[in-house]
Amino acid sequence: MSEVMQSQKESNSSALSFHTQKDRKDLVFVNFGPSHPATHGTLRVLCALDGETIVAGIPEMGYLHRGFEKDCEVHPYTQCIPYTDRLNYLSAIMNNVGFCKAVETMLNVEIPERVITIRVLMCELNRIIDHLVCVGTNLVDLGALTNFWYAFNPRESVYNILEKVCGARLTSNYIRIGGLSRDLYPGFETEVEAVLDEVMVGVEDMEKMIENNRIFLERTQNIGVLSAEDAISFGWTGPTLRASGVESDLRKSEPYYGYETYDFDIVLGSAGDTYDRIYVRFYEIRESIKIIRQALKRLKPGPIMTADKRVALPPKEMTYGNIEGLMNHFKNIMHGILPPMGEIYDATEAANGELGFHIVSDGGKNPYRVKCRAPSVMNYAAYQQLIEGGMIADAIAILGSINVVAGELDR
Amino acid sequence: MDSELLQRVFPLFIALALALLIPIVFIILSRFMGPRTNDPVKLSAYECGIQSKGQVGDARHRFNVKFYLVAMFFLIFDVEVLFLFPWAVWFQNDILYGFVSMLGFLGILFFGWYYLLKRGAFEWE
Amino acid sequence: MLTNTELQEKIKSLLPGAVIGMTDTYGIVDVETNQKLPQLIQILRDDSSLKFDMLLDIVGVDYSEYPEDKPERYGVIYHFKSLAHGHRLMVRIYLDEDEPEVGSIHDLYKNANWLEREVYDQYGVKFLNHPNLKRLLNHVQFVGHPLRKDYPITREQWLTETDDLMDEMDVRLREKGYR
Amino acid sequence: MGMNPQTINEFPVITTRREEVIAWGRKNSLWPIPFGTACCAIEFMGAISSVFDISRFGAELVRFSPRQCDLMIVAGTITHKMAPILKEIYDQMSDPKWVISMGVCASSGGFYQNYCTVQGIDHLIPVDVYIAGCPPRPEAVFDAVIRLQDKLENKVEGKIPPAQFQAVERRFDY
Repeated sequence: MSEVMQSQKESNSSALSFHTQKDRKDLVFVNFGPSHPATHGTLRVLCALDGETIVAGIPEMGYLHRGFEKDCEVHPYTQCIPYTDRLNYLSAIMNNVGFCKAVETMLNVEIPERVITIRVLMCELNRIIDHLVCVGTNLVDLGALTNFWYAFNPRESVYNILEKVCGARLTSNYIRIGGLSRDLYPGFETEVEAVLDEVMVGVEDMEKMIENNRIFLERTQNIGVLSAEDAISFGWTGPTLRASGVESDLRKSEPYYGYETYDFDIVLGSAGDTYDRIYVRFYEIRESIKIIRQALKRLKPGPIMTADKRVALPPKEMTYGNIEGLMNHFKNIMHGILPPMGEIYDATEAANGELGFHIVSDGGKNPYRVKCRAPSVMNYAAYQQLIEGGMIADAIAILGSINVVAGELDR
Repeated sequence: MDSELLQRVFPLFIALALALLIPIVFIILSRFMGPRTNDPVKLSAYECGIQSKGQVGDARHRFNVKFYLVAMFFLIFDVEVLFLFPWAVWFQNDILYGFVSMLGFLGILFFGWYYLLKRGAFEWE
Repeated sequence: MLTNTELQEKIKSLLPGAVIGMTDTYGIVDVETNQKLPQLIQILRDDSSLKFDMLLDIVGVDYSEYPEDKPERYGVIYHFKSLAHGHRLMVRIYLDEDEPEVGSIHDLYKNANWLEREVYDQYGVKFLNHPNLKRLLNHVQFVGHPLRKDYPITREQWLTETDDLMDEMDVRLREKGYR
Repeated sequence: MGMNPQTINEFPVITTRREEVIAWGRKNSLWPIPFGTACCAIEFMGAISSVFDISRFGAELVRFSPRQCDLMIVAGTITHKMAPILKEIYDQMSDPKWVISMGVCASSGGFYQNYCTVQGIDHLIPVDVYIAGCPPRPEAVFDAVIRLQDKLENKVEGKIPPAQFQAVERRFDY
């Protein structure tokens, strides 16, 4: 009986699929365009739809190309830092750290212990809010609107802290070459502890909402699967690559800023589908909270700027006290920071993956060429292969899970 | 129509009149009060901001038959639920008779549903 | 994890005549090659002891105003990383001024397609037998290549009509078997 | 709104003009289409979320189709590639429509003075209220919505600068 039913099913499904030979006239061309709730404003895909399935999709980018690289060539190094804020504007401090670390390595500048701990702490805090926004908006695109507020409320409290520390909520511009722009405010540790608990409450609320929610599971499990080889070939790094099961994290493979002394582990997915990419981010938030708690214990009072004269401004009494301080102050301000001539490529583990800066310096005040290696470009390059064959509703779920941030995508 | 029956049904007529009146009033009001500029760009299809010069498809196409079938299935089972409402209101008066009659009605539709399930009409591929 | 010196010897011996120079910029081996670049990258990727399986980035640089004189005006730098062994590599090639072109590696790495389009868009470097060498970041009616040093930063160019991408769509549909 | 307290309890009627009733109705239901492209869009999402709630000013429902909106909030940098799209969507919005330019990038191009950024969206569409800040705090967005509501009711004494300070129609010199 079942064979008959089975064979009928084949004939039935073929009977159901009406067009046997492929004909272009049956396709509907739709612009899943730049101004669309799910494309975060600046991504566009021209889709050829056969019914609901996307037969062919042409992604397009460049709608937020603001000329970051050309602007960096006409500004001195210190003034390039605010431009790096606007690359991945969900986690601005990570871009600052990426840029300043590259320049400091070029200048071979020794940065004090407290600055390293604060940088690690701030990077992990920014990784949390980046993941919160990514998962929050991804679930909103899937229709789970309450998660938007579960994700955004703890994020607002993190923003309160960031605003107290560096004066701006989103574009913090907090890191300087050789140190920090200002020190932490007193009472910072207790507030961070309170916020971490709030983040954990938000994350657990979100997980309770979607854990065995059939709609969520149906719409994300083995949707937009990318195998490990394809992920590597697309140059994927960060949570999306780890969701495909490849263990690659710069904080472990090429540790910087003492990451090898912190104990945290890498979160790995197995199937490389949208479900894994969302859950990898949930668990990475837990790992980041572990790191922040350890970093808080290591915070010791100390200088927040390196003593290296080529980079740091002398203290005020030196500037007004003697002529050497005044000359040093004058030279740093007027001639800026002069890294030696040469090229460098330095990478850090940002929220979306490996954020690398290739800086070419001609010894002058302005960088000769700055190229930002943005993980979002690689994530979006794989988008065509991910959506073709799937339904248009899956394309929205996949786009949310690869977290394409337009600022660093189009630079 | 004796007055007693009219008495009971009259609120229904009021509701019906209101239901007709309100949309018509709004349409007339908006025609006079709302400012209106009908230039061709404004009336063009919304393609997420891309100027669609006709080559982006309109929806008049031969579609896969499964969409039509799903609409039919929904119609059948939605009407079935519709009949449950008056039955649920009246159900308290005579429980045994009500239950048996609805059992017959639901049973017939259950066979239809089971046939569709086994026929694989609900798989969406 | 090969150390840099072993890496350098290994690469020198890979493809005779392909490697021109070898330097070490801040801890990453920097190999300069000539037009044999695609074959060299093919070997670098498939060689078991090297196994550079990830193309991180393709960076274009215009060396026209660089104080230290470089062999040619345009430089294209490829960044590689080997996930298996963990070492990194920079492969660079200098291209002359009037028609800079180099072989495309879009069939070796899947993200190379877009990265090469971006370098073409910003610097005008042509990548031979690239399937779809179009602008990536700037709009279709943009004239010139903005990141060149001789392009003034404030020269704006307006776009009157967005690209409808139908040409790329036709190619893609033909690949999928639609007439 | 003619409403003197003596007569109010005998015969509770408020006498007013048609425009004021319409303005009062529009003011409290400005449905925004968030034309968000960059960092300001993230800050606008913060303004929508429950901590700073934009729905306190009637701008509750964020619609993404231009047919159902009457207020366009341009949040983020508008590049030359995005300019025709912004113009297209503004034209497709149903009348009456207003525009709030959120953030410095939308108002004047911000610190992206280069080949690919539109130096202010008033080159493309008429703007009613500009918000400074990069990105502006959510309170600044609410101040702009309130300022737009006053402009709707023509209660604008002192808020809109006199004629000689208003922006002269810009001439393109490309």
